[in-house]
Amino acid sequence: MSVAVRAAVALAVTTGRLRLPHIDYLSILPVMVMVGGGVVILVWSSLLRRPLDVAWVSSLTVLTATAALVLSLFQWDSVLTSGAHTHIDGAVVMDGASVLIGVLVSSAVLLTAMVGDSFLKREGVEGPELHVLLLVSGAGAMIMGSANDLIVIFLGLEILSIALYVLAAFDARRAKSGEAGLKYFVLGGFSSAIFVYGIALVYGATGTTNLPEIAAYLARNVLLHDGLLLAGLGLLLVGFGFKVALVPFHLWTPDVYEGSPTPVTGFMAAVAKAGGFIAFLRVFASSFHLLAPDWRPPIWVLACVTLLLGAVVALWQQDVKRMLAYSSINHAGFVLLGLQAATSRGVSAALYYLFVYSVMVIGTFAVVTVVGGRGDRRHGLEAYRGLAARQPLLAGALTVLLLAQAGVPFTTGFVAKLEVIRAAASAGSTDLAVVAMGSAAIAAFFYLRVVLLCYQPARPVEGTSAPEAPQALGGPTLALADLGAEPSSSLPGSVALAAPVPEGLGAGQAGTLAAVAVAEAEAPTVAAGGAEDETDPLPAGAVTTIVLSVLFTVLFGIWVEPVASFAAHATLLVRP
Amino acid sequence: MGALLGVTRVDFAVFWVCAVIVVAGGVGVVLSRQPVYAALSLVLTMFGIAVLFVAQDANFLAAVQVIVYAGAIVVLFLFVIMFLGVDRREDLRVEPLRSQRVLAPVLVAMALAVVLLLGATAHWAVGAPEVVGPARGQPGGDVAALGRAVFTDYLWPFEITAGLLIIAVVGAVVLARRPPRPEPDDTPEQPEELTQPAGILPPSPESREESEPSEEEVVS
Amino acid sequence: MSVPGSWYLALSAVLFAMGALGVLVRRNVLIMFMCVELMLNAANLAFVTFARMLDDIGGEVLVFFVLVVAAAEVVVGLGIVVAIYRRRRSVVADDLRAMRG
Amino acid sequence: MSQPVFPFLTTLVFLPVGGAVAAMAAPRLVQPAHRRPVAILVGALAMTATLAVALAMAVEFRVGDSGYQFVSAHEWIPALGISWQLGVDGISLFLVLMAAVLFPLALLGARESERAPSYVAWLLLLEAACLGSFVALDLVLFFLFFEITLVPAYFVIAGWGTGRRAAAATKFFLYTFLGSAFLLVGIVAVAVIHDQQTGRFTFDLLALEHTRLGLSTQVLLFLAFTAAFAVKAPIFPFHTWSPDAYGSSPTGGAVALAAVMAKLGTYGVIRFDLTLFPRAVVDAAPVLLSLGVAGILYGAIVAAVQRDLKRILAYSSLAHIGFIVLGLFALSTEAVTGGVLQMVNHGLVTAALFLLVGWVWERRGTVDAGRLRGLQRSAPVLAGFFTLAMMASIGLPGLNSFVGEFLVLSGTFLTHRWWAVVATFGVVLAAVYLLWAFQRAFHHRPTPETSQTKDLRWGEIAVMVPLAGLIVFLGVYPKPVLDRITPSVEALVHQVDQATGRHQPAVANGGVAAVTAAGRRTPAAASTAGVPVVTAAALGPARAGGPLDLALPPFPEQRRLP
Repeated sequence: MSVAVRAAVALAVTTGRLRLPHIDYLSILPVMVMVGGGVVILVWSSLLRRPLDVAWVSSLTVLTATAALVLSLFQWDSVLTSGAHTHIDGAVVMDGASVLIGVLVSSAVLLTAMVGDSFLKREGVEGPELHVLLLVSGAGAMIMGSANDLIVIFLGLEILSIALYVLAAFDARRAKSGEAGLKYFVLGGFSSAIFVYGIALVYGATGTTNLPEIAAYLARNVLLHDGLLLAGLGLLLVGFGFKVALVPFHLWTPDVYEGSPTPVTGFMAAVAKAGGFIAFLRVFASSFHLLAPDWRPPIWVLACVTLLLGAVVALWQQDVKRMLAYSSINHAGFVLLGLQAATSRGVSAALYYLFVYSVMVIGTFAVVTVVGGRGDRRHGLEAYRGLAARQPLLAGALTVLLLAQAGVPFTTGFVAKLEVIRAAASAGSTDLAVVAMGSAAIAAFFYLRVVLLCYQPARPVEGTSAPEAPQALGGPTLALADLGAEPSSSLPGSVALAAPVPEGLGAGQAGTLAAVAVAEAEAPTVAAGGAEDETDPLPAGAVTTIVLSVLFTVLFGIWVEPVASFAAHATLLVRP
Repeated sequence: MGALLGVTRVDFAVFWVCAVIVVAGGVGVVLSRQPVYAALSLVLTMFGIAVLFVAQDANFLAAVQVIVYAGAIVVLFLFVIMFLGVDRREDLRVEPLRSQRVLAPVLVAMALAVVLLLGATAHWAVGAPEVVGPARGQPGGDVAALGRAVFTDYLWPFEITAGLLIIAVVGAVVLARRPPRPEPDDTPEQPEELTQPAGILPPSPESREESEPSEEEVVS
Repeated sequence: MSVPGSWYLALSAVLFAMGALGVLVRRNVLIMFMCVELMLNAANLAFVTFARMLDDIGGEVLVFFVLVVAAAEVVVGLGIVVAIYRRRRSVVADDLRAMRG
Repeated sequence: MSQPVFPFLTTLVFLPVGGAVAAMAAPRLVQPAHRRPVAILVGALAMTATLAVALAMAVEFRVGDSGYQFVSAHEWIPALGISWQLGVDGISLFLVLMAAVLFPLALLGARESERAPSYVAWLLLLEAACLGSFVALDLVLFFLFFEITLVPAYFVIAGWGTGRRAAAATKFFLYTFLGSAFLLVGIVAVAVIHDQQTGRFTFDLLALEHTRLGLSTQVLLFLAFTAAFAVKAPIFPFHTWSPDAYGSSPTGGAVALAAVMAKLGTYGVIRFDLTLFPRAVVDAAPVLLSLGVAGILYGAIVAAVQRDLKRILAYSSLAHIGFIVLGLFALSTEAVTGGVLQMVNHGLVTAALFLLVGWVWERRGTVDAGRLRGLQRSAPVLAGFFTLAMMASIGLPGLNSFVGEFLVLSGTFLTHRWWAVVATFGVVLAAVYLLWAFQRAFHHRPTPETSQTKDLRWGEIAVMVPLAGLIVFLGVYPKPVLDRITPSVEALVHQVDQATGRHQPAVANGGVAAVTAAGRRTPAAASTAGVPVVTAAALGPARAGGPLDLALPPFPEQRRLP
């Protein structure tokens, strides 16, 4: 990247005609670090004769993500001291929202990388691709977060989405994974095309794709014929609707969530949603703020159906990943509440929601990853029966995370729901707030169903053997073959990873948290190992993620100020 | 009639000819039963659009359009079609999602009508020139203008396309990689694979190619 | 007088609608991809037309980016198709019955 | 605040929590053989200390003050308007006392032998959560305690219960939690509306009661709140979890569940529904009264055909809760006072009955009334206590329930005559099914197994004596209790009247004017009122203290008939 820039500089110097934009590197450094880290890992592993060890790849990824996280915090400092500003000829904006997305995405990559490590070790997959794709798609989300131009949003969206198509199809051994990738790709490409056509129409109507310039144009001119602009806006809305899975455009979500490898699903739910929504917020709440009377009613309708359908359909899902997919649709409805308010308070509430949701959803899917077992297949509700007896730590974490998703007080989930509802109510959308609260009450049912299942005693012997019979009969030879191929890969691996993870986290508090995590991880490993021979020992990477997300969810649910004030300051969207 | 449509002038004639080509190509893509025909129709559309680009003084883009689309993308499509041997016909009449098939054209037609109506009545109100960036028609032709824009106003988007290309390469590598082990056990979920031993253990490409025709016969 | 921009835009809209129709109606994944390409091309045509109407090079630059995106998408999309085809001998979307939307 | 410095309420909440930690930790220091006694000892000590604090608080409690006392208010999460706000008034005082009395008795009366440390710890946590619910004045804080009660209750049923305990515990948890989901929604909605009106976002009950709510909003919110309370209590159509849960609980759990936790629901109605949504309460009163009456009759009829003593008690509980509901929604001072008193009475009586039945189960392994024949012969002391508690449950004059039921019925008669008339049949039916069950289990010639049954041990008698003493005491001399309950209730009913423009019949409206002159419901007002409160309150209790000489009132001038 910088090579090209330098070449351009050289060209400018020789010709003297090219006026290069000034580049403030701090504003794009997190993105560069993420992409650069990915490229380094890729190059390194391709130079080696044997595949690079997964532990190395994950450690490097964690390191890269941490670096990006720290850089984002530096950006935060800069924003607080000198306010929001744009860079590189107005293509990049550095404001509270973009910093928040930077922090969100780098933490999401960090957390997912550790889950991915456990996943790859368990499945016996080698190679750095999963982590590289995580890094680059994370960079795409960051680009979206800091985009100040429709075309940059589009490119960031594509970087994010194309990487996610590949990640969804990553698990070559499960047919569902490939289908998930394909389905995601077809509908993603379709929505991208719609989105780009929307950009074209907006460009035609306003003469620019730069967000503040669009806003300035709308502020200065009264459009007598705004049909073109509204058509473009509608197409943008549909495009965003696909990306963040709003209800009429959500059809891909359950299948893709179910089929994708579980750690990827968590990442998708967190980052794709966050990236999509930040651009959504920026375009609608900032650039087209003046058109709010035009776009608020359709978004009201979308929010209504999204909230209700997401909550209701989730009730009769038998697969936990599908259930969480519908729950994510419901959550998207809540975020939409903040957007529909079209106030800075609403934007702040939506950003806060995205932030805490991404942490808890990654933690939830980390638990699902562990419970899914080798082959990533045990996702039926029955797999959760008696989890508390088998793995108390896991069940406890799942309880906390699901209750947080349900919005129980003293978790971040409650604060998030409360904030969006307050924002909606203060913006006059009281009816929508009522719908949202009703949907939250409905949604509590299905979260609770899983939680209770965890605490039910396992079925008596004849009962338990029935659902697991296919595995027991169909897979003994395969299981033996697996053991033969890699003698006891999982247990030493988990111990080995315990060392690099705390290093990667670096900063003081995070280090102690990770230490706690590892310590907690070891204890049940010993306990659970002897009790039930079919249960795998808890993988350290996933457990670290789970513990971190639980701690975050509970700690900042009680000690609300830090994250809430972060989000409250994160509304400095650049306005004309 | 001819005067009304403006065919008396060359550029009008070019537009109409290209429009017919483009639409015909589009119809071919949407309706043809064999992917090969669809791909060839796609080429037709691409060419038509390239000519329309030329007609609007975007010469460089026209060249890129032909090179990238016709030269790379469609060829890739054709390559995959040939590689997979999926030139078997799709029966358009058998439609499991009937509601969707009925609904989709209606919706699309409505959307189209709305857009065209907008065009007819609202005169495609376009943005004021005050906002626009560097004008076209600068010294050095549109190549130079494009180059200048890419390195000044659009520097950041241009740079991040690098990320896009990295993704494409890594993605292709990941997807092309052979599964590390034979699929463990999706078999209980997909009984149809039980009848296809070849599907569980991917053989070498040669044996795969050989086994294909027989399977096609079985399917059809 | 040259051809009015609105004619081009109408053509682009028609093309876009045909592409969307194709994606919704066809079941063959490859053809669905091609229909997405049609939609992207419609957008390109609109960009170029607007660039001419506004006398702004920006519109043409955007076409450039859309081309890159289209290329990257096709590579990955066809990669997924090939990967799936290795497991299954069908690329008709409805044959993918393991999951129902 | 001129309140005593000692933070009684915070101590009340945290003492059992500390006890729970100690009960888990202390047994680890001793040999395995001694763990159980140590755990029970630690638990009993903690509960006794809690009881001592509660008693001290009751002694300090200023009679005649209708507002909240011993308020401890601290900022907790200012960003969300959540505060640590505790307070007690005449309504909650005796519920706190009842809980503090019953928990140690439940622990000592039913000592579980398996995994005693965790059992004791769960019970202590349950006590903390129940006490917290009774004293919380912040809605989110209340919700927190209200929900936390579920966790220990779930684990106590699932871990130490009998029969299909897992299914029963799950059913109990699901039902109550689902009700609570609506409660949470309602709480948030009230706070948001208050925020819109005043710009201050808070969950403080004292602030929220001044929120202006439209009638339809009130009704919706009332339904949301009442859904949770109705399931918890349980009020008639929402009771389906309770027979299973009570039947499958261990004895201590059943006491906690039926005697204390059930009151959380009725307490929630009086504390939150009546305070926040007076108009909706008045409008919905006929419906709720009907549900109460239906519960009385249904519980009585179903209890009559049960053979399992525990299930009989479960359904009889349903009937008694029906009486409480009747009292609360009749909205006359008489009836509401009776309802509050009846909450306490029902707690004491039910606890005694469940303990006795639990002891029978311990001795015989069955509580099937048909198989127990002739228990009286072999266990006369047990039978004696059972007779007393049963008579109290029936409502025999001179025992505690009579006072409560009489107040409820007479108070209801003033405002909702026909409901009172129908409910009176419930009293008769209660006599029928309880006497019938008693006859089947205790009379007749003893079977061979029955004649082996041992009578109560001294320890068990020691547990029963305080309960029996309270039952008799409250039946004979309820004045001290009514003195403290009535001012708060009068003020509350007056508040409802003011908000709705309704007037309760004059005869039930005794000293209300005097009390309100002294100021009401804000601790600040109450404390500034100081001495005058006592004189004002002297009027009310003097009349309400002697319910027996209440003649039937003249025909009320304004009444709410269907």
